[in-house]
Amino acid sequence: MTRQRLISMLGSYGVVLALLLLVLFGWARYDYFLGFFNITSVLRYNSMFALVALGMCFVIMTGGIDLSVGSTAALGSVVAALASPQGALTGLGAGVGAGLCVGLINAILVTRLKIMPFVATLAMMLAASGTALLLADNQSVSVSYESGFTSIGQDNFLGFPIPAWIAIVAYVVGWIVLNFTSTGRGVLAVGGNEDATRLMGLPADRIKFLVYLASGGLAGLAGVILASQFGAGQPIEGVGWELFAIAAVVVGGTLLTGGVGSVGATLAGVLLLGILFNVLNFENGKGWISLSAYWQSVIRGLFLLVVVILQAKLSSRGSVAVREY
Amino acid sequence: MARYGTLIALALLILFNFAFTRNFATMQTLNVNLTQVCTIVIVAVGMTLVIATGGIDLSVGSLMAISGALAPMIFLGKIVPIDNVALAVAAAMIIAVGVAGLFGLFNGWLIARFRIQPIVATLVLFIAGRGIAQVLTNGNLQTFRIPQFQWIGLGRLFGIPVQVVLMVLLVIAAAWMLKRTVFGRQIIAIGGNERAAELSGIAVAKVKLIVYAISGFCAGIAGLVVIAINSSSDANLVGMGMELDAIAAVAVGGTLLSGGKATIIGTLLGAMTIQLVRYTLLANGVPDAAALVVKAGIIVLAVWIQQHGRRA
Amino acid sequence: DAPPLKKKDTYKVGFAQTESNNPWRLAQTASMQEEAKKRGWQLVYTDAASSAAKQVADVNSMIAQGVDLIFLAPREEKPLIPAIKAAKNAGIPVILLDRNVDASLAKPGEDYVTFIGSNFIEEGQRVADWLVKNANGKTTIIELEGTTGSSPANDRKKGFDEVIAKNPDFKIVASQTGDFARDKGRQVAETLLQAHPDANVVYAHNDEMAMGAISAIEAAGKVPGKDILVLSIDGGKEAVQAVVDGKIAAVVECNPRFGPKAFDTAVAYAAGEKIPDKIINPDQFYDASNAKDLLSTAY
Amino acid sequence: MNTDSLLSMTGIDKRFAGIPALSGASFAVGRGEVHALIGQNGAGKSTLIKVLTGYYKRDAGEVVFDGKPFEVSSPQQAQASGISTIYQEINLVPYRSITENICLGREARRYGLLDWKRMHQEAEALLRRFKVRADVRRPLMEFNTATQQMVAIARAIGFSAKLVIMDEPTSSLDEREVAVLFNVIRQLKQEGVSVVFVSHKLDELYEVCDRVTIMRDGRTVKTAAMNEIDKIGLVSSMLGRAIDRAEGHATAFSDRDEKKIGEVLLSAESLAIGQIVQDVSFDVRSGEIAGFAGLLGAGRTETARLVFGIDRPRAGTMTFNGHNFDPHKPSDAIAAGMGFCTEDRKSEGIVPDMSVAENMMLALMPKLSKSGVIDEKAQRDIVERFVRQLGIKCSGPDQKVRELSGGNQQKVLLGRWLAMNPRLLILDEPTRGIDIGAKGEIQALIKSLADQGLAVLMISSELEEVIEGADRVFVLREGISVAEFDRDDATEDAVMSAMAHGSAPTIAEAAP
Ligand SMILES: Nc1ncnc2c1ncn2[C@@H]1O[C@H](COP(=O)(O)OP(=O)(O)OP(=O)(O)O)[C@@H](O)[C@H]1O
Ligand SMILES: Nc1ncnc2c1ncn2[C@@H]1O[C@H](COP(=O)(O)OP(=O)(O)OP(=O)(O)O)[C@@H](O)[C@H]1O
Ligand SMILES: [Mg+2]
Ligand SMILES: [Mg+2]
Repeated sequence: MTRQRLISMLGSYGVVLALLLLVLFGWARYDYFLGFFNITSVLRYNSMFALVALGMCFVIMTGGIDLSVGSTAALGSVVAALASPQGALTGLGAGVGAGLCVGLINAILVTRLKIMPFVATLAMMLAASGTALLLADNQSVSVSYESGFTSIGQDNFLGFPIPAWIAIVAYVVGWIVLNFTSTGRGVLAVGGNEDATRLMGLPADRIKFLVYLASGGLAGLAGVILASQFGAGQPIEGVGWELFAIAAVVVGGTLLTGGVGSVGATLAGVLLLGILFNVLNFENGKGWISLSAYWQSVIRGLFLLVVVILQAKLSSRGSVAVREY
Repeated sequence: MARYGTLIALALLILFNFAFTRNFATMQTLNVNLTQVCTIVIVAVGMTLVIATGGIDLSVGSLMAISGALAPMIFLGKIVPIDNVALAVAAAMIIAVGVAGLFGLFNGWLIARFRIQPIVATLVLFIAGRGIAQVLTNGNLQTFRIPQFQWIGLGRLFGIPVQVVLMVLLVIAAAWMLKRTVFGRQIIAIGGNERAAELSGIAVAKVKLIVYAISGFCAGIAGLVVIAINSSSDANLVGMGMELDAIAAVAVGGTLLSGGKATIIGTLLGAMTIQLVRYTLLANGVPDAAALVVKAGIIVLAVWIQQHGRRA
Repeated sequence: DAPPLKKKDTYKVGFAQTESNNPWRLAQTASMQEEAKKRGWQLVYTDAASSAAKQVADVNSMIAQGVDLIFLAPREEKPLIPAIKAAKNAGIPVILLDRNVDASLAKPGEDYVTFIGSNFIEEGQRVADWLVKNANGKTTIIELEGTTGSSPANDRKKGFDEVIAKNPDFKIVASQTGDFARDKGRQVAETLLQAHPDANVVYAHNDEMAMGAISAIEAAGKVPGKDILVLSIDGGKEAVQAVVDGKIAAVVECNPRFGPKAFDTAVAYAAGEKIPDKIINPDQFYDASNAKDLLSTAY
Repeated sequence: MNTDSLLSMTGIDKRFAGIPALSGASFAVGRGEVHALIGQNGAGKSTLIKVLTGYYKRDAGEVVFDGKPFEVSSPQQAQASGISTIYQEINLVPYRSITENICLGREARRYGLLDWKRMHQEAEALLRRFKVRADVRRPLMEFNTATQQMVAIARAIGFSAKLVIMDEPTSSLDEREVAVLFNVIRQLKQEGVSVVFVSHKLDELYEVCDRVTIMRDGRTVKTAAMNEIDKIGLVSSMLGRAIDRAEGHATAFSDRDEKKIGEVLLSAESLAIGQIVQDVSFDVRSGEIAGFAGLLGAGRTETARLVFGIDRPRAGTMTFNGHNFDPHKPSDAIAAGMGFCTEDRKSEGIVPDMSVAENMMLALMPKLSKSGVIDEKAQRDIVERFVRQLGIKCSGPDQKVRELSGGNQQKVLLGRWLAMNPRLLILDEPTRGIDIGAKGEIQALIKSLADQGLAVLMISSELEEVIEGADRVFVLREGISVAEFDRDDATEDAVMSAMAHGSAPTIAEAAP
């Protein structure tokens, strides 16, 4: 039993361990890797993915999937940029609002029309992207620099990038919701056995509804950061974000079939994948080998392979890691 | 009833086009649409089988790129020079499709042996597969003029484009296999209840291996067709986004993504619907951005009609 | 002013490429790498995989590694501004290649050293100008656009459409995206030719789509060059060969060989020379009159 | 008994795809009474319950609960109005902890957030009422079926409800646990809570129930006080015909002809796996029914899984038909001539979306095909034969198995293995959740199969079934085979004491 527990602990903390190893490797091998500039710029950039992955994590815990997050972020960035002349908060609200709209439609498609999440969100991926292009007239949309909107993405608070703060707050809230509210436990229950959850008298549809809504809102928030960090709403950004988010969630040990998941490990998964990119860039700078982008994708694929195989091995020996309180 | 949802959508689209699209009622229109839908259908046939077992295959686009990158390398003699053109082309086709099939087998191995969830297992090759194709060719375009090879993309059999014949054969074979053979029924049983299937003596791992290999094999064929038509192979772009097109075709065709149920004919109809939507939007000059929104709406509508029909 | 560059024998420079998914980008990267090797400079190369946001992160990682100078091929006009500003703050000069950034947000000589490249709008104009002169009654145009939302697609459309709008004889009957890709370009062209049987000009935003359009035209039983004029931009060897063969009527070159010019500029800058705000590559124009002679010089 | 009515349902209709599952059913429950609901498989008991709790929408009829018209559209609302339900299939969330499974939906809160400490205490307290000791923080899937069933019951009791509905709660409990449950039911009754109790084990009804309602073909055919109707009366109303059953027998396993028993077919020596099976030895002869008796969790199912090649033993040997037998996977065992009806129909047996015919042919299919192509006609013939022989109630071989009632699903699974014409059939709880009519048929069938030379290994938690049915009984206790009884020695007392203490006479004699 203790051995089994140990292995199942390794399964859930394996990603944290891998993250530490990767950071250690980078620190030992490259100058400036753990420099303040690099740390803040990695965090600033990856905060967008962290937000999207958080939403994805909740969706996946209910046994669903949200392929629309990337386009939703793009749409959010365009809407936020268009609204930014009215003030930073208006821009923020508009971007998040656009994300919530997409989330709302996803939620209705999945819970009311009973369309499979994969298909529903695939359709919304197209629709959100089309809407973003239409609103932006096929071009990047400048944000207003006067309204202070760009502070959201570009400034620091207590010496730390504001986007990183936003992500941290989102994860703390996410963690509390998951572990200390009935809705959060309901999310896991729905993913574990939807029919049973319904028969147990829990509002399964409402839970799923909320989850898609939240995912949309978080993607919209990521879009706001995208617009303000780069000074423009970008209708063609966000391609492949959904797969990055899914990979991060899975690397974090959340089962795609739903019912089991961890917010903290998802964050670790995001950082792991994000820092891997950074390490590859630094490796290129070493001048030892010049990794072409092609080799980089092969390496990223192999890395994912190793992580998921390790995780499969761990979880087949221990039972599924279930957090206890 | 389930099947009629797609049929109705298809019929409505055709009617719309007769009324509003210029120059629609011609053989050439049929020709254009059939040749364009071929690759999606070929890939979607494999995808239908995978989905029937309760899985999914995101790697098909990358496998198309690998097969599309390998074949020209072989028949252009970049690996080993082969003098006889026919021999070179034959070797190229067999090896390219075979390698794609092997990669599919690899997907199946990850899924059956390690019990990795299909979406993640195939995500590995989705990412790495295109990289492999790019590394093979160094990302360079390969252009060629080899009529013997391009026959599969440009040639005709009894006046019908070869690729269309290929597609029809694959569809018939797969539909028959699913309905009439032990293997087909085992696929459905695994998707319906894997443990029950295993306890009934079905070699679940083996069936999955084969199914993913078939999916890779189909992707390999599709990759060859694409490069044959274009007389060039671009590892960066061949099969880009194909996984989503194929999955959409399967879903619109009425196969449940949760597995345990499959219709190949439905998939054919689903792919045709999506193709015709694309044609309609293009031919009527709908701006690309708006076209995305319309396409989304039609996918949702078709799937919704499907499910409504099923419940009634 | 833009940060200075110390005079040294050899440098560690960064090259932030936007993507590597088309022959043009590959040629550009190869040219940069070749030049770095020739001079014995160390080149830190990154690939943003078509994402402006990732490109900013890439530039930041170059800054973190302390490169001497950054060559940046900005994917988009606006989103790359923060990267340029960050480099400036870190005291690293930036030279822009092939695409410019928004002039109202960052200024040459101040935020970055200079821009070396082509002018996409002008490329579109040159194609249109040629067509207006050589149309011979072929005035019904199908336009194959590049990737929706990308700046070369927007600019090549803008330059071309503006000239055509001034010539009322000409008419663009359809304009749809072919994603800069041969296969997509072919499929879109097939559809548009079918819906517009009267069309007799196809203008493609790059060579790849033009080659796809040629296949489509042939599949529709028409003769490219005779029934339908094909116009293109980029001017790679395959396209110039097609001009020689009479399949493409005219193509504007957009030369990806940036290496020598880029590195020369960096050396000149280190030497304290005055660098102009914009260095425009002289681009060839190929049509039947000169293609054969120039074929060997095409990239 | 309190005759003041708590619940009354009248004229309830419910159709599935046009086929009526309920037609004009009515049902009334008084305050503080324990009311039995019985009927054959597919009579509509579960459907009636699901209509009441709003899981299905009724097509017609009226429901009055607690004096008011009752209109709910979801189990959630039903629960909020005071109806707590334990559904037939255990409907819990396996990945989540016991605490969550018990407390979901009425969580304890502190400062608006979940108070885990208090929830754990509450879950432990509730389970203690059922004499279950378990780490409530562990995920439910780590516990056996009986514990899971107890958790489901504890959950339902935990809501302070006016009416608790239990759909076959005892089918996976052993007698000790059933006794505990009955105590709880009596307590509930004293607190004024009404209980609806569904079970196929008629003896149980007399222990706790006040009244009984009998359903047949979607109608309620009779309601009576429990003490005014005898077992024969119950059964004949259920079946809708008079019955005659050999007196003195509780099962249909009468009169086995022992002369037909042949050679040893399967023998197992000291099998072991994990902690669950420590040392199990037994043998089965052709033409013989060998029974496994034991308390829940004694390791019977695990042993059967070893024999069938689902798990690999860590120790022990087996021979089958005189040869060494070491199956790596189920198909090895099937090839050798075995069949295995698992105890968990839903997750290990049926393929719900496939038809009756396809389900039945799942194992046989490869044999009946010509180079991989299915011989449809031959299959149809076989299916039709078994549908008839087993009396499977379905609209035809093409009906989806998911639409059949539990008992009929079980028959389809039996058909799956019988069609293989096996030499050894392992039956794990073959009559669990099966109505008395069908149960008798299945038992008779098992007997006739053995008479034809089939070896049967039967696991059953119903003592009568093992004792009357088996030619030899092996008793397992905590993963060890502690006793073996011949037909004549296998008395209820002897087997029970072996199950409980492992001090079977044979072993006691051998011990110093
Ligand atoms: N979801 C469904 N779809 C179609 N038919 C159904 C469905 N659920 C139940 N039925 C049918 O309704 C009838 C009543 O089934 P029900 O499950 O209520 O029986 P039951 O009395 O509970 O039987 P058992 O004792 O086997 O549990 C059966 O004929 C069954 O086939
Ligand atoms: N997945 C599991 N995880 C942990 N323990 C398990 C698991 N499955 C079974 N067990 C334990 O193994 C023991 C033996 O189980 P088994 O199912 O073999 O008993 P059984 O005698 O067949 O009883 P039953 O009548 O319930 O089938 C049980 O006590 C149970 O707690
Ligand atoms: Mg029932
Ligand atoms: Mg058991």
